[in-house]
Amino acid sequence: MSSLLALLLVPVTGSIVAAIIQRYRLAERLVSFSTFVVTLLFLIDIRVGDAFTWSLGFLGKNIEMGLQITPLSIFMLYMTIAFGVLLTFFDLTERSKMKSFLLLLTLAASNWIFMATDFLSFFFAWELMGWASILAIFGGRRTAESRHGALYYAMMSIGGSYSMLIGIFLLSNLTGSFSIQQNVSYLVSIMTVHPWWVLGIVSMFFVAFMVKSGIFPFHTWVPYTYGESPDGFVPYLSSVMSKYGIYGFLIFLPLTLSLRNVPGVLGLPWPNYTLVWFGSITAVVGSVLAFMQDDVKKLFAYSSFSNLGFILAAIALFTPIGLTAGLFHAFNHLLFNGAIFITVVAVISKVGITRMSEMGGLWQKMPLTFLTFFVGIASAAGIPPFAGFGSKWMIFQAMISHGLIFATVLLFFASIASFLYLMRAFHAIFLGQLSHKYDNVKEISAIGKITEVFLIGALIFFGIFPGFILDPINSIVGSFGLKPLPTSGYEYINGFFSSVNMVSIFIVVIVAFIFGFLLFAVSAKHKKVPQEDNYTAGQIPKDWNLTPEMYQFSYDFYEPMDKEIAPFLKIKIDGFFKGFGDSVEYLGSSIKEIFTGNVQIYTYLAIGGLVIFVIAGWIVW
Amino acid sequence: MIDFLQNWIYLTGAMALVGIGLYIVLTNTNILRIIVGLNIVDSGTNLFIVTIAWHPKSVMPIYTATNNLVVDGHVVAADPLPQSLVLTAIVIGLGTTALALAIAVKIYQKYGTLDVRKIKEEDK
Amino acid sequence: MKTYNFAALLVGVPLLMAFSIPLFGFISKQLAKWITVLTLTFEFLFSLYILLWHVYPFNVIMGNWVPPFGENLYIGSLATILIVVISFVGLMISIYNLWSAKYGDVVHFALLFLMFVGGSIGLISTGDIFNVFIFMEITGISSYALAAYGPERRALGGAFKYLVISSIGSTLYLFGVLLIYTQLGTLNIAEIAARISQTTPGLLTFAGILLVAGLAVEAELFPFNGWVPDTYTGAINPVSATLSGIGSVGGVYVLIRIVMTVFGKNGNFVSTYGNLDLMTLIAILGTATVVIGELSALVQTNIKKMLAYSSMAQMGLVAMAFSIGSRLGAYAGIFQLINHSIAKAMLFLILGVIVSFGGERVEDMKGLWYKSPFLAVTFTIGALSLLGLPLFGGFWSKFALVDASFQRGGWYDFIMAIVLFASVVEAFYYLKVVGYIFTSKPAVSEKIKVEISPAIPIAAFAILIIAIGIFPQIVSGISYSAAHELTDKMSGYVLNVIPTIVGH
Amino acid sequence: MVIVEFLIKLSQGFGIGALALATGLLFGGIARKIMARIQRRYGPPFTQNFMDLFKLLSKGSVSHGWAFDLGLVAGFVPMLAALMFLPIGPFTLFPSDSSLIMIVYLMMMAYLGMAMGVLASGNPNSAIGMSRALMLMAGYEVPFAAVIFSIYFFSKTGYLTQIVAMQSGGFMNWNIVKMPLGFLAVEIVLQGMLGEKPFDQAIAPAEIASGPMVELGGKYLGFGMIQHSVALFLETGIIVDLFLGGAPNFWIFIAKQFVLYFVVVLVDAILPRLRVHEATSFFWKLPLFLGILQAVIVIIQGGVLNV
Amino acid sequence: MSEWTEIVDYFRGRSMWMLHYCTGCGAIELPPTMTSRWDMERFGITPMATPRQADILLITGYLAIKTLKRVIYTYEQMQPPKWVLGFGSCTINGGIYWDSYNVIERLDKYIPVDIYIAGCMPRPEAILDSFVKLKEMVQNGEAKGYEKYVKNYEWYKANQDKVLKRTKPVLERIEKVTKIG
Repeated sequence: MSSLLALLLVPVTGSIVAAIIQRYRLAERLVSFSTFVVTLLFLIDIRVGDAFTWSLGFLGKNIEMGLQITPLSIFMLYMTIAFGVLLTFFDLTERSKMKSFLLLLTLAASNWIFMATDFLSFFFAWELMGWASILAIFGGRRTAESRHGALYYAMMSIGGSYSMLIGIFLLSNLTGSFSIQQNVSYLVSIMTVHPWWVLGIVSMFFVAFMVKSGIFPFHTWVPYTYGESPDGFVPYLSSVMSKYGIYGFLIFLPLTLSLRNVPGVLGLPWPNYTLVWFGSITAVVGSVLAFMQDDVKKLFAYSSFSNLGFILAAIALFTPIGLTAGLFHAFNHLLFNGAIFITVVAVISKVGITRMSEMGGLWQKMPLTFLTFFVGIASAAGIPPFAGFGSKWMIFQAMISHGLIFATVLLFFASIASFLYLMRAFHAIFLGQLSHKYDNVKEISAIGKITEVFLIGALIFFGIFPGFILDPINSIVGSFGLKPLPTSGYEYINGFFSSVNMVSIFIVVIVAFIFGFLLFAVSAKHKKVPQEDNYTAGQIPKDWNLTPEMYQFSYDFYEPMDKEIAPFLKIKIDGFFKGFGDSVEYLGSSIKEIFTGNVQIYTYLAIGGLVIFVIAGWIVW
Repeated sequence: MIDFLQNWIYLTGAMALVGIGLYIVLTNTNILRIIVGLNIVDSGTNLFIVTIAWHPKSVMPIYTATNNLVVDGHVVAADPLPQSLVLTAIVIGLGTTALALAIAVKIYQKYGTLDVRKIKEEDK
Repeated sequence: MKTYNFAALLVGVPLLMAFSIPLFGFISKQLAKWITVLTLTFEFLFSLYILLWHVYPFNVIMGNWVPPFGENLYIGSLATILIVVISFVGLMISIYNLWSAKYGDVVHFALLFLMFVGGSIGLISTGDIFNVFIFMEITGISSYALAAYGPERRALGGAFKYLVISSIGSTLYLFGVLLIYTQLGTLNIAEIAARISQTTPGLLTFAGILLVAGLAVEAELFPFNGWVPDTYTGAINPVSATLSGIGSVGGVYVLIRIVMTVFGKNGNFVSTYGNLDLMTLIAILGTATVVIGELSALVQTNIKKMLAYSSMAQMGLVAMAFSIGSRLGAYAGIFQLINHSIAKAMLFLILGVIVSFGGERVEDMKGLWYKSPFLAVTFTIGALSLLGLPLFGGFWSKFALVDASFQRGGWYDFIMAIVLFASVVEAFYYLKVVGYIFTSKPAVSEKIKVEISPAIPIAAFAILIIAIGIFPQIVSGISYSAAHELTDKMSGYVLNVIPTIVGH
Repeated sequence: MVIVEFLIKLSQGFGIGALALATGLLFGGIARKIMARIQRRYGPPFTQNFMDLFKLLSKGSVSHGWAFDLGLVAGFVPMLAALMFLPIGPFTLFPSDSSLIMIVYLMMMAYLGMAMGVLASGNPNSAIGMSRALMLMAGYEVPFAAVIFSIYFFSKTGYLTQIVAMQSGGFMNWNIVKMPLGFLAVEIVLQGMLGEKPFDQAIAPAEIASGPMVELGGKYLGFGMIQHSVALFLETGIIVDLFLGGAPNFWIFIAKQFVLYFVVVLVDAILPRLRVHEATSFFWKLPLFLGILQAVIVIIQGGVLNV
Repeated sequence: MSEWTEIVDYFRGRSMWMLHYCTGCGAIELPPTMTSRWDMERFGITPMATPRQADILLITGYLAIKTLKRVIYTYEQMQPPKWVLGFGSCTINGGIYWDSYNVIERLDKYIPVDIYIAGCMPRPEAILDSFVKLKEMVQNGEAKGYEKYVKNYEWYKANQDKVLKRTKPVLERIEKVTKIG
């Protein structure tokens, strides 16, 4: 009971300490790391079903507030906190501009979100997390762009939370309670009578969740924000914070179980069907936009919300396999996105830029980082036997089992497209020619190396033993009243159409690799040549004043595709929001003209207002 | 309760003063004229206050042997309270006017004009 | 009916000290400043005593003229909490003035300031509708003069605009009061409130409109708020803080007292007597003010003007909250009023320190974090509190406001949607400034040195904001009982003043 | 016992790999012969590819570092691994894991490895070639996905072995009869998968010096050749299993594969190369249309699965 | 071991990939050699795009000094075993450019040539004949030009340097001249 409170109090205390000592960067980072570790230690003590309640005399009512641990929340808690431990451990030596106290405040808020049993504390924590992350992003590059990024995020996020606020009060006025469980069960009970009502209320919530997760059409803030936020904060933002929306969706998705009599498509109630399409479109939009990115952080921002689209599409089905697949992908996304962003952060910290076309050839200098990144993108592309394959594979099966072939094809396209942009990033950052600028670049510190080795290990381990994650997920699925998928051992993934033994695949791949290296060893010897010794059509590089930068092809890598995806790029949701903002600003500048600074105009206004009142009074007289 | 509407001449006068005052405030750009306008509005208000205190048939509100304050069960005495109210109002109006004039003097010192439109231009 | 005549000192002491300050001024200018501080300390402690020892509600009856025959002061829970806030803000500003009051006539500045605070306290505590007019004029005259202070000539223009609009407003108010007087023959708020239903509805409607129009000038509601941007911008920053933190509190208080207590018709949701529901009128005015204020603030490049427009918009929000008419709505309004008063006064004071080192354009806020972390953090706290983000006071009031309006339902849902949209706009420009503070390099790297005298009030305000954010009970309890005073006028107000009266 | 089983599987796996490699090389040789005959040449002997591979493995080569080596090994190894899950005629090494999507993703790992290797060489020609290959992949994988998902939905299983088993019992049970449009789409896709004209932008020799292979020589080129040959076997084999009902024995399996490949070679012989974006968008037009049409038909036929 | 070498040599002879370095008019003879009239692919000889992949370097025609530099670079980029075919009289003795100040006379002073094809122009039959000849030499283990190059590298290098010095950038020389002047 007290350890539930500790999950909130420890980060807050840590945050205060970190805020006080923020001038001493190393101490600040140590505090941040140890806070995460302590929180994790408290978490170990916590079991499903633990609860803690208190009441708050507010608004003249006595509001029951509480914390409670459900299978879903403990899953989410482990994910966020364990990832935070890893990230802060990595940050011990990296010079990131991240303000640790804001990160810790975000942690407290996120713990609270996952444990809240009432909408009041849910909203409180949600907003707390919102502004802590906004301020954290402000600390990014300290440029006008960084400001715009954070402001864009802030606007979307505040708009979303106001939408949620409206939803909360519409709901609590119906039930007279803030308790999540009571409200949801109330919604279930009126579902058959007023389905439109319920959908209206729930969609108010969904707007907030979609904004936070960056689901189409609210994805536009993601690249700006990720591109500009502090390097150390991006992994947390993309791996952990994007999952809050998914958690929110899962609060309300059980509603759809009682929706079976609503008209649907292919046996799927249409609200679910719509969400699946939102997810699929997000996946595609993210991938397509990532094609053309040159900024590495932005590229992986697109990648991030594209993967969120996968997760949403899967959980929106709300079938056992769909839910399992979605949660499994959420976990895998946490891992591989963490691996990718941590390596990206490591590279950025060494190279000092984020434009990929100016990097290249870094594998010679940072081999371990390179390998981590390789394993990360292999996982992201869904290649067996790494983590990431299983969940993608299950998502496809979940989708096809409903006959959603178009959505599945879209998702598959997104998956292929993700392979494309991952390769492009891989090439542009690590492969190709190493510029002389980076001759002095060193591999990251020992702590960074430990983190990376750990991440590689985790990606492979959870790839071949998915059961360690699928077991808790099954208990979550069970807690939603669905029948969990059958389990047959830690190495099996059981899908709808087929099951796969990951260990046997792993062994086959390993044996094949052994054979491959044997073949490599027995065939004729090779000669190691430097990167300058390259095919140049007979031209001698030195005579030609050829520099490695000139011999690196990575700018506009997919230029021919411009023509093909131009129609996609024309749909500018971004432009809509920007145009909306501009119109508001225009409106503001017109309204401002009322206050001219001339006292007579003001008097006219006042007298005019009075006359209108009098006329109005006259009419009703 | 005083049926003050019987004093319609005075009431019209009060309203007219307020209207004239407001008209001056709205149409004149000179600060001094605006102050005069405000003063006229004040006068209108004061007249109104005094007017509501009596009607042509009312008597003074002092009890003497010949002065019947109550006729046929109705109070016919004039209301003494507005007299005190109007004093206060006059004093306050005076204070406001004095301050306004002081500000006007300062404005003329700083801006060199008393035209509100020119002051607005100068501020920009 | 409880009487506690000693509390007349609340109004008497500041006015007495105000007019005796020139005497002290002969001795030393510093003494005049310190007298202000001491007087307001007394005010604050005394009001705190009334609040904490639960002395309220009580009447102050002069010369045994029992209301409704004599003039009285009534200090209920609403008046208590507002007096505490006003005297606290006034005390803080007076401490700030120890540093900032350098221009011109320091002694008379102190005089006017004390007169303003005393007038505001009188305004809030008086139980006589004509005395409201007198106190309004006292605060009015002192604030015109305060607004005209300062080295810049635009202060004069602002003060003059304020004077003209405000004079017209008080004239309208006076007309309204007199119309009611012709009907009921009394000026006591409690008696009028009890007997309001006896009046001719048509005349009452007309009187109500005149009263609302007149009071909307002080409460900064559109279209009677033309003076706000120019006066706030023109005045020196402590005066802007005073106007925003004290003046607008008084203005809104009177508006709400007249409309809800005097005109109010109790019910599930308070409405008013007369043909036109004044609550609806205020709701419309409030919403229009919020929208116009926030949108105008959005495009400002002058930060002081931005704060002025924001102030206006916040007052619209407060008025809108009261107009819901439920106890929760009134609670939200009071809470929001307190939060706004504290936060906005703090922002103006911070601005005063910054302006003394540089310009007051939005760009001049760039890199404040590097110049002075203290000011940067406190400014952020104030801004976030105004935006209603959690851990800061503003969260609770905005939360209650949304709750109240959704409980009311009907067209308040749409009003709330508009208001929330305006809040997003507000978030944009405040966060833009916060972004400038933290993300830009300053144009000049000169550090801002914050002296002890301005630092005390700013820090005190910031701590108070966070304290309210974490423990809303500090103000929520008294605010909630104050809300009761507004929504149930007979038991909340009238019977406490005149126990024998029979409601109609 | 486990060890014996493992050794048996190991030797069987080697056998499958060798067979597939031999078949792929043979197909390549035959294709060169066919091509020569279409161009009224004599052409090389059909064993030419074996000799080429042998020579390449015995020839010296240059390496650009360990990423280059690792990438090229990883370029052909997953292809061999994927082969182990393919039902070849009646025989499947791991029948319980023969999930179609898993095989497709294993093949993708080969592309990833290959890309890593050739890009590590630092030659811009290989980067251009790789970008073209990947763009083409974005094209053809979409209709392919539409078709394989239709088959999933139609067969209600994801195991290749079961898909094959469902088609047993004569020509009329083959999926080619049940889903002709899907087959057509896949046959067009196969052209792109194998990188034959008109979809050979990636290795355009006169334009970008054979693209990804520009820095490969000796054994590295040999690895590339192994990859291509095994991929040829694997891809045609998948289509045979999906549409042509598998085969009762190995020879018929190869014959069916050859029929598929023969069409590809003929098309290759007569068509010129398309431009890069034209090729990609081609796959998003006709084959995708066919695939989607097939999917619609399947959904209408099959209704909804009982979940 | 020698059997193994023989097997290897046999397959090497049957699969020779060619990089043609076309400097002069001789390039015109290659299309007929490759296409249906003569069809060199029947010997397992295919044109290749880069030196990394090729076994044969076919040099068709005169080599200006500037070109020679590229030829040497290309030759060194090829991996052993590799063979050079000199095509036409220009590679043998300069041909019609025998007295040019800027064209080398004998190719095998600079890189080891395994077979010269005489004539101006040699016909496709002659090219094919040389291929067959080379194949036999390879299979008999006689074509060891690349080993000769490694063994006598100093000599080749000296010859190369002697002519390549002339290709120093013109501007640099002018600078030197003006300095002396």
